[in-house]
Amino acid sequence: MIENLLTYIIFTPLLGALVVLFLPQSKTSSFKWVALGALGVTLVLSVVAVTSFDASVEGLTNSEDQLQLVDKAEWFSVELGSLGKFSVDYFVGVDGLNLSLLLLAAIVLFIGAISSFGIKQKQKGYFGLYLLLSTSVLGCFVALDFFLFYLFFEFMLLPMYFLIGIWGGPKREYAAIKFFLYTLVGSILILIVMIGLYNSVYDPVKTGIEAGVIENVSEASPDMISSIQYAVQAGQMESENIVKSFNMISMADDANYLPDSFLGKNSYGEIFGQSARWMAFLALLIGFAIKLPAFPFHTWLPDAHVEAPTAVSVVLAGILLKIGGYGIIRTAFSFFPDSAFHYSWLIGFFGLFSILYGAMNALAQKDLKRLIAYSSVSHMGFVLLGLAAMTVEGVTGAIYQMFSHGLISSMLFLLVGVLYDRTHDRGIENYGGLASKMPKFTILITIAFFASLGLPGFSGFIAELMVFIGAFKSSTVIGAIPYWMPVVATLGLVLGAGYYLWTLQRMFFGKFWVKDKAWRETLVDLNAREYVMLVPLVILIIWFGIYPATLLDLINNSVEGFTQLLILSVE
Amino acid sequence: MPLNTILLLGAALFCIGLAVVVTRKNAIAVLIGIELMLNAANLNLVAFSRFDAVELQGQIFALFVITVAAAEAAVALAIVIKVYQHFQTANLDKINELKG
Amino acid sequence: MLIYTIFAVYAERKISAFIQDRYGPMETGPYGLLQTVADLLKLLQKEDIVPLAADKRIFKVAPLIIFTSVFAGFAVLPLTSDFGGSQIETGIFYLLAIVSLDVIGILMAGWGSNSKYALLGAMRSVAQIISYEIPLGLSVVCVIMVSQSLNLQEIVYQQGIFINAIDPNAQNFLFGIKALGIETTHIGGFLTWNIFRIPFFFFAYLIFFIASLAEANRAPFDIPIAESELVAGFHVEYSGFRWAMIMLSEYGMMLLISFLGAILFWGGWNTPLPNIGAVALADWTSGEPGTIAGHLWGAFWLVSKALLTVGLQIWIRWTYPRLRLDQLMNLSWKYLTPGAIILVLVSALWRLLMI
Amino acid sequence: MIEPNLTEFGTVLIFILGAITFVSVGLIAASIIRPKKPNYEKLTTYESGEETIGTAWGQFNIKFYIVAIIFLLFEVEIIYLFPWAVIFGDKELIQGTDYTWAWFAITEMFIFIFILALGLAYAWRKGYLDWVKPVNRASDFKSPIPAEAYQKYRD
Amino acid sequence: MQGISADIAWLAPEITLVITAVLLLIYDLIFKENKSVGLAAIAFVGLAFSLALLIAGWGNIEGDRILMGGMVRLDGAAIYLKALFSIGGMIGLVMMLRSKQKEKFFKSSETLLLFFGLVLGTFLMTTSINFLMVYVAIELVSICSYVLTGLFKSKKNSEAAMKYLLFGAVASAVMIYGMSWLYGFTGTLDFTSTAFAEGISQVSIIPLSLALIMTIGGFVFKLGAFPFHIWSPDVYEASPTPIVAIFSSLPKLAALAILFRFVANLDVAIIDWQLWLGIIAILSMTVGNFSALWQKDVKRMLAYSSIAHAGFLLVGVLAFSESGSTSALFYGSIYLLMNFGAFFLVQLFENNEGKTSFDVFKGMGSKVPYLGVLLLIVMISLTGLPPMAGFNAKLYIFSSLWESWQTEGSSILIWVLIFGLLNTVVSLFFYLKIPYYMFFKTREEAENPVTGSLTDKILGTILVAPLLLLFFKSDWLLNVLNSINFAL
Repeated sequence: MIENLLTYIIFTPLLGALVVLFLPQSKTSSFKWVALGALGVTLVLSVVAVTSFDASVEGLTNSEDQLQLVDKAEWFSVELGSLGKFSVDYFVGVDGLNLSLLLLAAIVLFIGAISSFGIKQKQKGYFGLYLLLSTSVLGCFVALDFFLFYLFFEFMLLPMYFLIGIWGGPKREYAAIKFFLYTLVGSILILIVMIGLYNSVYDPVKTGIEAGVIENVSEASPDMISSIQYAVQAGQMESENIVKSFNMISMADDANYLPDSFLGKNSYGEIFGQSARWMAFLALLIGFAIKLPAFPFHTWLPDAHVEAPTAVSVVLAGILLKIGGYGIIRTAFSFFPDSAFHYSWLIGFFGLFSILYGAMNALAQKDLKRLIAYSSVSHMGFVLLGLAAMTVEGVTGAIYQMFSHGLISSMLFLLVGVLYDRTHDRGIENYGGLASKMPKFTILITIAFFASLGLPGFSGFIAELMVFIGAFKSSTVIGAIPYWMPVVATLGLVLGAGYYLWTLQRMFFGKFWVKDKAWRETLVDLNAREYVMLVPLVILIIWFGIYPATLLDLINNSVEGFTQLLILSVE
Repeated sequence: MPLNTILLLGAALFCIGLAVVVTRKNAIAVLIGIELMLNAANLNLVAFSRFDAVELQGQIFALFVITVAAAEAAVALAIVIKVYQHFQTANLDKINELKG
Repeated sequence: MLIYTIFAVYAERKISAFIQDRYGPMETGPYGLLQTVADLLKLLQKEDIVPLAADKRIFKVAPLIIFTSVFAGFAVLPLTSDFGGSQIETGIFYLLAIVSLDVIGILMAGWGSNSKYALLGAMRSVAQIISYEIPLGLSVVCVIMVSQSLNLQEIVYQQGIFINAIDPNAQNFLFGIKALGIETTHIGGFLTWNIFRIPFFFFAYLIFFIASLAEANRAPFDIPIAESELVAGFHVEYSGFRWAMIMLSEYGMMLLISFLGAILFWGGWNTPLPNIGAVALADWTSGEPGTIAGHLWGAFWLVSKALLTVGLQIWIRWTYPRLRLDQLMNLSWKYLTPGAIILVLVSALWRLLMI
Repeated sequence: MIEPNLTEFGTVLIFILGAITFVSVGLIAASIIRPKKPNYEKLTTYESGEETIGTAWGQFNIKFYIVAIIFLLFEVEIIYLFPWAVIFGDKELIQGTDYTWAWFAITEMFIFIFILALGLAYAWRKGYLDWVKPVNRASDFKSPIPAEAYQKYRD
Repeated sequence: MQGISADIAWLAPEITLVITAVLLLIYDLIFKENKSVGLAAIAFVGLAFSLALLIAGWGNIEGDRILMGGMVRLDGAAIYLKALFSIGGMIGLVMMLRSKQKEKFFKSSETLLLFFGLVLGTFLMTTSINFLMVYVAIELVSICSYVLTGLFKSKKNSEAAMKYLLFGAVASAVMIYGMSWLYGFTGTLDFTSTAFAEGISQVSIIPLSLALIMTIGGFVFKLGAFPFHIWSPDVYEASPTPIVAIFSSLPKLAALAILFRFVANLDVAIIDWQLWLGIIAILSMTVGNFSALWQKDVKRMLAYSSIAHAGFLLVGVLAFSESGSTSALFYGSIYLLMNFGAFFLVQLFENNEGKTSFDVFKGMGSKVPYLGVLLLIVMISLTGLPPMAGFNAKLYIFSSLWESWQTEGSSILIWVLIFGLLNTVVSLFFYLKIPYYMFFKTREEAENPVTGSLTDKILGTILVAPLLLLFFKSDWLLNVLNSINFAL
């Protein structure tokens, strides 16, 4: 095991970005190799991280003990006089909830880098920004300090904005600003909650050190911590000794809320006549739902996808959307499980609605990329549904769905990119019978379509199956969402099959026909680089469809810890 | 003279000044209105100063207000002259190069 | 009270008329005393013309303001040791302030007339008056610094043998310098006048006098009303009684300024004659304050001093040529004002010597 | 002579009212006896017999405004000088503080005056005090007095 | 008497400024030609010296000190702000030196004198606790500002100056009238005294509210917050850029200090000033941001943005607490930096094209990428996104607001919080406009390309680097601010 592994994973791309920045403009061809190299290193390190992960560790997800590969150092702390102090840590670590996503991010970013080789103009800027984006995405998945998380979460927007806005399609500027604004609204909601949270939460270990109860971090035994927590809850701790904290793990523990704080479980803080906790939960939920994106906050997604260059679409669909889901798991549900239960019906409903609405929209699209974008909305609805179920299977399914969708949608966007490279057109109606002209391409896209619509043998099947099982069980196990929701959700599968098969039929089968005669020359089958990007994805999709235990074993304990947390709070 | 009378006078002066400022379109007229408002304040200050027999802060304040008002008037006149040179008018409605 | 006012108005008219007399024909009535009356009667009969182009209200009100402001200035002059208008503590300050209103009247007159001559005259007049107001004010400040009072009566008291009437412990020294040790408290006379008490006050008075000439629009600072250039300056459009008011206030201004000069520098109603040992000239030529003798002596000394100054002014008018506007401004800003500032500084130090 | 309940400023007011009364009475008297025969010629603006063109309310030499502004500056200075002048040489204060008071007050005011004098110097140096001198046009008039004499007089 | 003489030592920085101004004037009077170097040097040394004095005074001051017979109260915050203003002044000076209109600035001492008057005024504003002193200080700043606005000869200049003056004069007249009433109510001009607090507690609510609103209105005018903001866009557009940079930062922060000290003595139970200021803050942010959206001129846009930022600064006053003052100071410091950074960089482009419309920035991202990135950083910081210090500033100021809300529960506070943060989104629209023009648009004609001299790049970096640094290490500044004493 390598020391500070996660830190290396996060900052290798940043290092790459710096290299790109300082390389002279003349070495244009080297930028992509630098990017590929940096992300390759990241991928290898991520695999190392996965292999060195001890899947047998158990525990509630609000305890730091179950975290692995932890890197923790004090970033800065500020004395607030009589109000104690607050501290911000550099705190990264993995557990079952984010490990799979870290791996996914590393894979997709690497493949995205390969696909970026097609970029011809302003390569320096492109690869620099791409590497910056990589850092912030990776950081977002492993950061466990809310401040750090927020930094990565927000910083993601800038490179994304420029990547879409400079290298995108004809309406790129509009799409870029729309993307930026939507996400920013979300992050503002998150920021409000973050402000509230750090004013409410203290770090028991640091408070103990400040109060002189313990000497240093290594001495902090669970007993010690609970005695400190008891002291604070009983109001026996001097207020200047209290260290407020951004620690996301601490925030998930009710005992770490200050007794007079607004957001503590037993406080009766109210905002506009509603429980402060409920409002905070909703704010977080909406903040991340925009990113996810769930109906009705999804409208930025089709625009952003359509206008973004292929690699950026891949990253966007493959990783960025997952940050929304991950954020809901890590923050909204973890911090306010009781509120989550209170609103589970609503969440389930919006999940359901996203599934159906996304699918129906997809059915109506004429642009292939738009179709895939809406299918993403539909698929991410399953994530919400699985989470709303609040059962082990549901949450597992949600995480699995994120992972699987990351791979599948990346592949889909890459394939659309392949087509777009050749003709600069994505209209479904502009093609016909491509199978005869591009057989290999057709095979791959058929695989991707089937994987996406949830055919058994592909990873998407496992994910959706688990979500359904979880959702069906929910009403008996915990009573979070009613029975009819998963039933209706199956309609989404049918619709999915509908639009994919229809598209296949329209575009690939039958007699070869294209709108523009010139395309007959340009439409050639896949080349080597494209194989390099696509084949690994196919393998992964099938592997995780046939042998899901690879992933399930890794995440199982953490998911159980997580759902236990939910159940505990409900009881 | 009873305090109330002076205060009422001050208030009246202030209101007249404000009315002039709001309704008049000529820059000079507006300045005169402002001057009225300042003098209303001065009146108040001097009147209240009666109760501050030791330090007479109000009177000193009024003195400063007068001075500053004079300086302001000097600057104002200079600026109005400049404006007049450029726009050939001191009508505030016609001076609207800057918009938005 | 009314009686007093009427008396004061009458006295003022009398004095004003008296001065007008000096350059008017001397034939009317016995000793020309009726000239005033004749003038007034004549002016009363004149038609009151308000030009068509004029701003009527401003035009009509202007003479009133000019006259009132000058006349109100007389209110604080201490005529004798116990008789004078108002005894307000801020006498000199008030005097300067109220007389400044004159400027507004002049400007209104010029503006209201809507005549190029009048307006130009008014502008020049105003520019001149305000320019000279600075050295005037500064030279007055010099006196105040030494006397530590704004009350004109008190200033006068300090300049004579009755100094102890207002402050039992006060002493006067030759040239004001205590270190010389020559006490003049009871010697009085011209030795205790400000202009002798503080020798460089001669320069202050010079500045004061020049500035006051300009203030009153008198020659050689009479370009605002220069007959040859501007016909008659700001009052070119006036006629009849309104014109009389303006002329009256001009002469009133002259007198006022002369009074002020006498009070500030030449000992006011104090006698010029000192007590020399047993020859108590000062005691003989001034009555105890409050007595009839005091009134008479005081009035006599003050009026004669003032009239002497007025005489000087008239003499100067016929002696010196008129200054050009640029020369006029130069004189005020480049010579008198810096000079007055220096005098203020010197006075401050002198005052320290006096304690 | 002065009624006890009248303040000193009351006297001043009486004077002012007196002046107004005098003027008003005079005007009323005049309006009774004076003739009233306005005609156009009388009512025109006097301009040495020329017909008046336009109104006189036009623009003036900028110098007038500058003088006004500089005047304002110094008049304001004098406002502060008056109260200071009355108090700085107060005997009790000076002797009570062993001359500290006097020196403090004098220094303070010297600085104040110095800065204002700098303002004057600035205006002087920048030429704001120089009134536009009249341009001497060569005259056709044959004067018995030599031109040099005029020149000497002008300067 | 002795007391006052001893106090003078504490006012050494102010006296330094006066002496510098006098020296500038004398220098200007003595020399005729080529004065620019000398003038700039004197001015710079003067500011640096006052900064040094302030830093020296920092160590000596414990608690707070009432000087000049109750006119002035010096505390840590005042010294800090003054030091900040000195730095701001120096940056402003550098901006003048780098301006294309350099000759106009340094032709004679006029501009610099007024500039020093302005800085001196802001110095005094930070310490004043007496209405008289407040008034004089505010007017000193104002009058200097009016003249500075109208100093250069152009149509726009004079118009802006007149508008500024008329608004300013009305605002100060209203303020002084309010003050006169407060003086009448309390019999004292010292608004930190107990007599003042007692006095206002005995007045009935309506007259008291009126007087307070009038008084606060004057402060709000200097702060440039709604509803007294109307002057600022015109003034910003027309005035020379370095002057605008000064206008938009120094007086605002100074007004903030006054407002802080003033409301400190108002009991919320008697008069709900939090509600008023809350509404002003919300409206400033909203009006400022929404108006900025439609602007075509960068300086005008920044003017509206400064109105919005005034709203954010008010949040610090609203969250009236220890951490509120600290975070307001933090926000103020960062705002000053961002603001100078923005105007400095805008000026670089302005120098080239002679105007500040958005078109100037078209396609500049690829021509001068370094400057483009600097400007991007500043804009992102102004929006308040990580990883720039603007984010920390917003975070701290809003968390102090949250904290007060948690303890006081006044619902206006949470509204301000929500509106403030949502306004960030709106502000993104127009702040991103510059990067948008720089990086997304291309310009056809290649004439007159900005190269950006090395000096400019270095200066720009010096201005912008702290924004990044203070994000990652905001505790450096924050701990300093926590240690200083804001005497309220």
